[in-house]
Amino acid sequence: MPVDVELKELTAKDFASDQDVRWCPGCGDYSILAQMKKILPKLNLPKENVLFVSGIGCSSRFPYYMDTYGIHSIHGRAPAVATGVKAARPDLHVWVVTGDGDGLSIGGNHLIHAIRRNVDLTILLFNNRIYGLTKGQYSPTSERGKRTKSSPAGSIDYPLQPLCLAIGAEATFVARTHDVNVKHLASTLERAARHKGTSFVEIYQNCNIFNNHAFEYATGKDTRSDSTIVLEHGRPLIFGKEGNKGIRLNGINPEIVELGNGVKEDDLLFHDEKTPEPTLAYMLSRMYHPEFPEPIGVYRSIERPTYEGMLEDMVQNSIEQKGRGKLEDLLNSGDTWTVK
Amino acid sequence: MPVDVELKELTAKDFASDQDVRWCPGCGDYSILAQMKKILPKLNLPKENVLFVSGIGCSSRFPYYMDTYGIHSIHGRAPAVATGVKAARPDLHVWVVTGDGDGLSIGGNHLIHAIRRNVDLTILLFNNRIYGLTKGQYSPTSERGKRTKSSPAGSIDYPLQPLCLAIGAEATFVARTHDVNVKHLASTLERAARHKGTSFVEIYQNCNIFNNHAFEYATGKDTRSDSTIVLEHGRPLIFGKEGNKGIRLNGINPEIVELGNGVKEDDLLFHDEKTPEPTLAYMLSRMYHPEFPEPIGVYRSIERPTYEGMLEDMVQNSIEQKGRGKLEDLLNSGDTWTVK
Amino acid sequence: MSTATASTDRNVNIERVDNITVRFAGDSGDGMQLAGTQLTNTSAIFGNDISTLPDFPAEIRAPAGSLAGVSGYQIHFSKERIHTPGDVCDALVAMNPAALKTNLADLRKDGVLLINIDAFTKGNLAKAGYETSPLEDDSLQSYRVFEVAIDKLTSEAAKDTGLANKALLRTKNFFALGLIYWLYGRPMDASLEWIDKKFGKSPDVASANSKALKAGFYYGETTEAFTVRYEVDRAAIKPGRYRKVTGNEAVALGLIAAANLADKTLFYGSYPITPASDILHDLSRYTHYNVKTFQAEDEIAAIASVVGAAYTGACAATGTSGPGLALKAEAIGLGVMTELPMVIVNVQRGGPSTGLPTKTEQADLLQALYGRNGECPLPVLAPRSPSDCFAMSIEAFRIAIKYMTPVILLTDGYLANGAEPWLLPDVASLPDLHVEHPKANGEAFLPYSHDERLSRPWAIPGTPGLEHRIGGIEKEDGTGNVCYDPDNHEHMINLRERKVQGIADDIPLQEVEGAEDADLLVVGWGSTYGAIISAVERANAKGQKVACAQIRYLSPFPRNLGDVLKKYKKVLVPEMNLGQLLMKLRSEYLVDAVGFNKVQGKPFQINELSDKIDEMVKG
Amino acid sequence: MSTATASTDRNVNIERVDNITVRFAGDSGDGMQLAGTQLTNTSAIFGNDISTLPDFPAEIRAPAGSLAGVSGYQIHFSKERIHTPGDVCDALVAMNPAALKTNLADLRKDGVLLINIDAFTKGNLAKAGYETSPLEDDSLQSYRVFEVAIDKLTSEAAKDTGLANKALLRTKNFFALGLIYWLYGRPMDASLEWIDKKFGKSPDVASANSKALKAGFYYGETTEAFTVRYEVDRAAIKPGRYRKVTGNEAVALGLIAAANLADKTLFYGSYPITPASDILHDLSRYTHYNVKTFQAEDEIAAIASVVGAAYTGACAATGTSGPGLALKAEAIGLGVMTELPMVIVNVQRGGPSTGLPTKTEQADLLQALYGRNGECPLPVLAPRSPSDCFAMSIEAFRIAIKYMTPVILLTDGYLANGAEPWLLPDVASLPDLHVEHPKANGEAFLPYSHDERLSRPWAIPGTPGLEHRIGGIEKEDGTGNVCYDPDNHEHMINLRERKVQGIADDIPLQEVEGAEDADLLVVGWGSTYGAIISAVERANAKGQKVACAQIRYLSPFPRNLGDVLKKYKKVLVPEMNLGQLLMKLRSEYLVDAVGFNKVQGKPFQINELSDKIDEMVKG
Ligand SMILES: Cc1ncc(C[n+]2csc(CCOP(=O)(O)OP(=O)(O)O)c2C)c(N)n1
Ligand SMILES: Cc1ncc(C[n+]2csc(CCOP(=O)(O)OP(=O)(O)O)c2C)c(N)n1
Ligand code: SF4
Ligand code: SF4
Ligand SMILES: [Mg+2]
Ligand SMILES: [Mg+2]
Repeated sequence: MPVDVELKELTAKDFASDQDVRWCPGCGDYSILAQMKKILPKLNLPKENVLFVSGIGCSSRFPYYMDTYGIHSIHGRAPAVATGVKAARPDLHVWVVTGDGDGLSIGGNHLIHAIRRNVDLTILLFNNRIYGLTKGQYSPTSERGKRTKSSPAGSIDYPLQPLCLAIGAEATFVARTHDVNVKHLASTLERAARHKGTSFVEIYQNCNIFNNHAFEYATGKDTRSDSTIVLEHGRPLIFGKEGNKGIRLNGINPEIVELGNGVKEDDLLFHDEKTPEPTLAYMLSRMYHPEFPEPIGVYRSIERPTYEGMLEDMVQNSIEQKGRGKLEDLLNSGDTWTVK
Repeated sequence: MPVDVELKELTAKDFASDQDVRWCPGCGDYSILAQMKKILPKLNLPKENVLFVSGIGCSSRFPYYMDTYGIHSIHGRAPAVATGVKAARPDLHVWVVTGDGDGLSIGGNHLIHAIRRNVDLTILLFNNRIYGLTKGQYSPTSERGKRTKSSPAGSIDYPLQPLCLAIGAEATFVARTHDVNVKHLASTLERAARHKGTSFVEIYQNCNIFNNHAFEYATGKDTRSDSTIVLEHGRPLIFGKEGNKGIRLNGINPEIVELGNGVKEDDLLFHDEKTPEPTLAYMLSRMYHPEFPEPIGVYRSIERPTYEGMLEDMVQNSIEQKGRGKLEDLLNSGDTWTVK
Repeated sequence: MSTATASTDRNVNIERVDNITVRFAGDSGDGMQLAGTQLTNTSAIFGNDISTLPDFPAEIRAPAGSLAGVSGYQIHFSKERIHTPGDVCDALVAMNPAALKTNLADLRKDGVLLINIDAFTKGNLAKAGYETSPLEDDSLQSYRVFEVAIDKLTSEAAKDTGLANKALLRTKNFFALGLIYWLYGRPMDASLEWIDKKFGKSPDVASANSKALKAGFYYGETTEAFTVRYEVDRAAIKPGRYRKVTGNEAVALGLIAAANLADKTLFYGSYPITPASDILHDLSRYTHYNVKTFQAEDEIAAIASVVGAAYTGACAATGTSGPGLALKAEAIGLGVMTELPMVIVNVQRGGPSTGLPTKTEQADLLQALYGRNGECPLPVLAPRSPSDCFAMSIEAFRIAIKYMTPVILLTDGYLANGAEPWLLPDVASLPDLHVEHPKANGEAFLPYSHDERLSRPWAIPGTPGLEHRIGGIEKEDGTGNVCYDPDNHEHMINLRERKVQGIADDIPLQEVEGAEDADLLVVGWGSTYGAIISAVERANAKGQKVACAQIRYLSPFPRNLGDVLKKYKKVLVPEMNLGQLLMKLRSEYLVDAVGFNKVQGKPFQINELSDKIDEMVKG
Repeated sequence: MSTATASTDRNVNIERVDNITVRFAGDSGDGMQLAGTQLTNTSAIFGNDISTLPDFPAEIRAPAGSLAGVSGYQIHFSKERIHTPGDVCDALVAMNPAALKTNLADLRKDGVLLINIDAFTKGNLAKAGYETSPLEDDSLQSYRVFEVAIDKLTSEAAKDTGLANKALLRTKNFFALGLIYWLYGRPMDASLEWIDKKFGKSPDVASANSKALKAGFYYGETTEAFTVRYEVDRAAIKPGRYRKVTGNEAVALGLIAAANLADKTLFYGSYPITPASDILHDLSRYTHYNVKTFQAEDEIAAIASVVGAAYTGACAATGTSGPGLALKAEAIGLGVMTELPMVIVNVQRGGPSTGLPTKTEQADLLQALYGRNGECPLPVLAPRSPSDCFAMSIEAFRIAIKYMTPVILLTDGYLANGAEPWLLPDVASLPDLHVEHPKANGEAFLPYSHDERLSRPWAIPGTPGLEHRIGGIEKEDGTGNVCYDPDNHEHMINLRERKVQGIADDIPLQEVEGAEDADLLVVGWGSTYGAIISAVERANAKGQKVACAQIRYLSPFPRNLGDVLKKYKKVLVPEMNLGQLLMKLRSEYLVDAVGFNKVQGKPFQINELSDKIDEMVKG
């Protein structure tokens, strides 16, 4: 590991560790790793302040491949480990990398609690709708009826929608992207990193070994413009190869309309990331293929004090008020008396 | 315990166990217990088929007071225990009683997974916004700034909204009621019990020892008609002491309007429990005191196959297709050969 | 042990006694914990040695008057060194029938029984399961019963404060306290001061309480019923500044002290659980000592957050009780694998499962040692008294930091809630825990290089050039890279084990107390110390050749422990479990030690141990 | 051990040997597991005794050609009874440089080394870390090297199937297999049949595989390079119907069998974890045996669901590996407190923490015994071979149901994935596990009344009149009501302990194998049986006075175990941990047993044990 104490402009390479990357050839994880290395230098952070925390799973190998600080923790607990990191050291820039099993199955509770506390973490959920590392069982995001090693007759579990859950858990930043559109991926990672508070990003990630083509509809050249819709703040929801389809509100629910024939852009739903109430984001998170194009991009991005910020303030305020406690005083507090 | 094998009409008394009830005098739990004993006979279930599962907490003492089968399990695990019960024995009528700490803090993950699987359980979350049994720490539903034993300077945790979370976890039945309006409580319990699939009911419950008056606004004689709104399927959302206020949609968000002056009932939002998409229920779950009246009643009630039903079907179908497996055949499957 | 002297006032005799045990018992609402604490403080300030034990009901607030709702507080004060709250009581205050029923068995024959007759209504008697009033039959014959109309007298005393009767009645604990003060010749000033401070903002309440206290005192003085007063002289205690601490308080103070001595943030991630919650409560009040508490969503998150905080360089600790320790097991393993310093406090309670949450037990020793997957060694320490919790908390952090390892500190419900006077240590005498975190020095950084102590460098995020990754998969010695090599695995398995064993060179040798030429050694650990040393002192006083050794370091054992054990013909191991330390001692040293086990959710009484010692000495 | 005979064809000698160990090694994508399985089946059908061990890479699919991506499968087939997959290999098939590099150390000197030279490209050599090609230096001198252009020959052989070359190359494992078949005189028919069945729907693929197999075989027959063939005679095996089973398969079958014998639903709640997941996979295919599998959200939910299902009357089980067992600890305690029958399978893997997930170890014994809060005893069983997993799974349920208790079944990665021939038991010989659940009988129902076995009635929901509540707080004996009484607590603590200890009357006495008049007893448990018995047989053959005892019941121990141990001058305890059984034996029986420990994620080799035995016998 080269020692590098002078400040210099970092590049993607500076973030590559010396470890061989051990994902299956063709795995979508590679693309995410590559984009991560690209966007990190843009954040103007000292490398030594960056920390990746992960759980267990193929995706959770991520920290080993980054030449930053990192914890490859245990299954499902990354958000809790990361909360400890941030609480103790608010100055660190902390990423959490997790999978659909790690983050939503065993780790679902830590995930929602980190989110609701608004700990300043950027949580990347690599959703491949399968357990990769344990060789192919269905996950909480696997579609019903899916045949896997542990569901030979088809899964009977109704899947969770990661974004709905995150929104249900009071998320301040929610986004979705995927491993194929690397530009979108990079810009989403960057935006998520810049958000103060918990940013939750679902990344559609192809597991070409156990669940190949799971997101073909959303990532395939031919299909993606009809099956996804790119969210842009303040812009109407337009999609389709010809850019001639849009989403309009019908009461509280979305409907697909074709532009023209009396339907104008202004009739469409305009995206607003910043609206304080999450109902719009929630509604968008309910749009699924094949009924609807699936929104990619930033669903929601609002400001709210971070957990570690408030914790730190609490400490500083009390020091200001009471003075920095001295051991002598500490011991002498409570019921004391002197024996002569 | 008297033996009672003849079929007879049951009464509330039949459901009372021989154990002394040990909640603090004045605790809201008493009211819920009383209504439970009242509504159970109406469900026309053999008493021996009723089972209560709970975790740990004041509320979780519930099963001891019911003369039914019951499991007072461990902290946070009741939904998982109950899932095992239902998976093995779909014929049983299973209730889960949990608290805001038991169900949302340590047990949050089991809760959301039971809900998304749509196991046929009636889950009652006694929300007193405090840890009662451990004598007064803040809970995941405690408001920010709350001073408790573990947050002497005020809690810095942003609270979870139980209904938002349940909806975010794909709930098929979601309702809210409280301990004071016993009629509403009873009818909500009854409706929840009759729903096939997971019914999630948040019950505002007063802990008069550690968090007295937490729900005064919603339950107090003077305040409740302005601070709550009773949901009725197919009916407009009207509230207020004079019944002259209503909720209207403004884009995707609710707004309070006064009836009259050109605003008619028909302009109001009409409640629809049965709409397949949960966005309406979600929006309602975002209405909080003091900005909005808080909806009580059934938010959402849709049909979806239950987990244990599909599991049972899977077993029965495979028996139909392959015949009931015999031990002899079981052993002789796989790579076999004969040595003579 | 007592000498009667002439009384100074009225016709009252004063009896000087060596020590007194008083128990206040009443309904949860009767303020017994407060009365107990007041008597404790007053006695401590007076100069007695003290030891106390509160006894909470399991229910938050069981129905008033019910057996389940009885709350008790026992205080032992003495002119000699004492180690336990006392086996039996010299005086029992029974505020209602339920309190009488559940506590009478612990009052010695001829003991003072102070009864609030106003609470002996038909209803209350029935709730306590009395068919006839014990006041009216001869069931209390063998005690010195004083029937006092406490309710009535209290209301009378303070009615001019203008408070409603219900509020007045809330001061009846002070009436009872006053009476006890009179009986045992305790001064009222400390309590009066306390009342003023506490209720300063509501003068009427303050006044009501003061009046009740005084009324109780003067009731003793005036009433003909009381013909004897008892006095317990000041103890010959080491001079210095003392503080009353419970074990939980001492743990909190010790953790803060350790972090301060290391010049670090104390991060405490925990999930509330009886009887450990008070550590969290205490710590959350000490933010100005650079303490950050995190109330996690569960025990797993708590320990996981501690792993994260430890990696970043904080003094990180968590606290819990048995079921919580079980939940933390997997992540503690991560702590061991990542070789990070952290302290895990386990306040043992009655098990298994939810068990007896408010009661004490020592049945988590093997869980602490072995309750994780794989070979997962770590140091385990056990304080032997409430105040020892302070020293051992610092010691836990000292070892954790020096050896880069999680350390488990085992206390129990008895230590946690019991209080004793604590001679405040000189801050300068506390160890220096300052850490030099490594900095880049131009050489390749090896996060898993191990020094002569087998400890690895604690390189913390934010340090340029030392970027490295840790995790739960087996690590290559040196680089810390993921490594599946069989020989490296065996090497690391042994390294982790040797590291912990090596700490034996850095801890005190096992001490032995009691007779020099003893045949019988009583070996204990944790909270049983008080009862064991008391029993051994009694035995020695009787001329029995008995010694005792209280093990505070359970992993690794002190170097000399095997030699110590082998010196004695017989070894007795009393534990509040089925023989967990016993198993370790037998397997490690092949000594035919025998167990003496009590698993009742209650500490040993000195008597029980004395009887067992008699039996062993004879047999 | 081998006798050369004249060859029948060409100029080939046939050597008869007692046993042969072959290892296939190649890239994960090379189909080595399949080739291994085929050789195993063919050898079994042929009539040899067999034992096998697959060796998966830890990564799912490490880069092609990398060291991390090597996958291996070892088969030992013999004319005599064998118990292990063999210490060293007689033949190694190396499909690429990485496979050669990682496996060569296990090939005996003079062993057959079959190399696919087509894979020895510059790129592959570099990936394997070879600076120069081992084919071109003299590093392979001490082996009998056969360089075969397997890729080329395979493509050639089946090119007329019209498949693309990439697809053709996928059959190269069959080419290698064919060559091995020829070398060891194995018939091809079983594999040909299998190919037809497996690829029936794609005749071109089937044909390509068949052709590759035959091409390999005939390559051996025709090529001058091969001058010797080896033959291993049929073993004198007990007649009957056999089946090849891995430990995981046998557990799955055993659990189903137990539930069927009890006429109950098998409920299996589990969360995937290596190396236990296959039990879940297997069971999920057996729904028509009235099996319900539940893939829980985590291990805690899995065991919690099992508690729920057990209460309702199902045969409920869960399976996991070390970290998962840690997570289940708290809820297993609930199982103990509620006295419900359930089976917890723990397939041990390398620890601590995430450790070496795909490797084997025996370091969860103490976790199984003590890894829970409070005194929380339960029976622990350990099968000693893959097929023994069947019997012991049934035994686990027998004990669970009869004694109303959770039972832990400890297997390990070696048993789980290793395969051996299993003489199918007669279904009629399996125990009857039928349960009479209580019915209301007019008397008050006491859910916690304990019979002479200290077992309580299993009253199940749906039974009128037996409504009752269970839970984790201490229970009153008889009524099962929540009970904080100290004496009841102690009584129940003892009752639970005595119940488990009492099971010792209901299990077989400890058996001893080996020399009658032995001085040295080798005591093991679990998967080490094969290596231990083999080493002891060898020792006896050498005239050494050695016996062995493999303990299958670890809690409680068999009644006679203490007596057995005391008969021997020396006791040696080999374990794949740091001495966990050893500690139990020493503390329980005060015998000065010594440990022999290997913690490398790999099973003992017979040689290693033989050496240690030699040392002990001499020393
Ligand atoms: C406590 C525990 N339980 C189970 C496992 C086994 N395990 C490892 S990763 C994993 C799931 C991986 O799925 P996911 O999180 O979706 O990650 P992916 O491999 O698909 O990236 C499981 C079940 C474990 N390591 N630890
Ligand atoms: C594993 C474990 N951790 C912690 C506890 C302690 N504990 C018992 S109940 C409880 C919280 C109770 O709060 P809630 O669920 O809101 O129930 P309430 O008492 O308010 O009805 C806690 C922390 C426990 N029993 N088990
Ligand atoms: S198994 Fe799937 S997710 Fe895992 S590395 Fe391979 S392709 Fe990627
Ligand atoms: S503490 Fe609160 S919730 Fe618990 S029983 Fe008392 S009033 Fe009810
Ligand atoms: Mg996945
Ligand atoms: Mg609560």
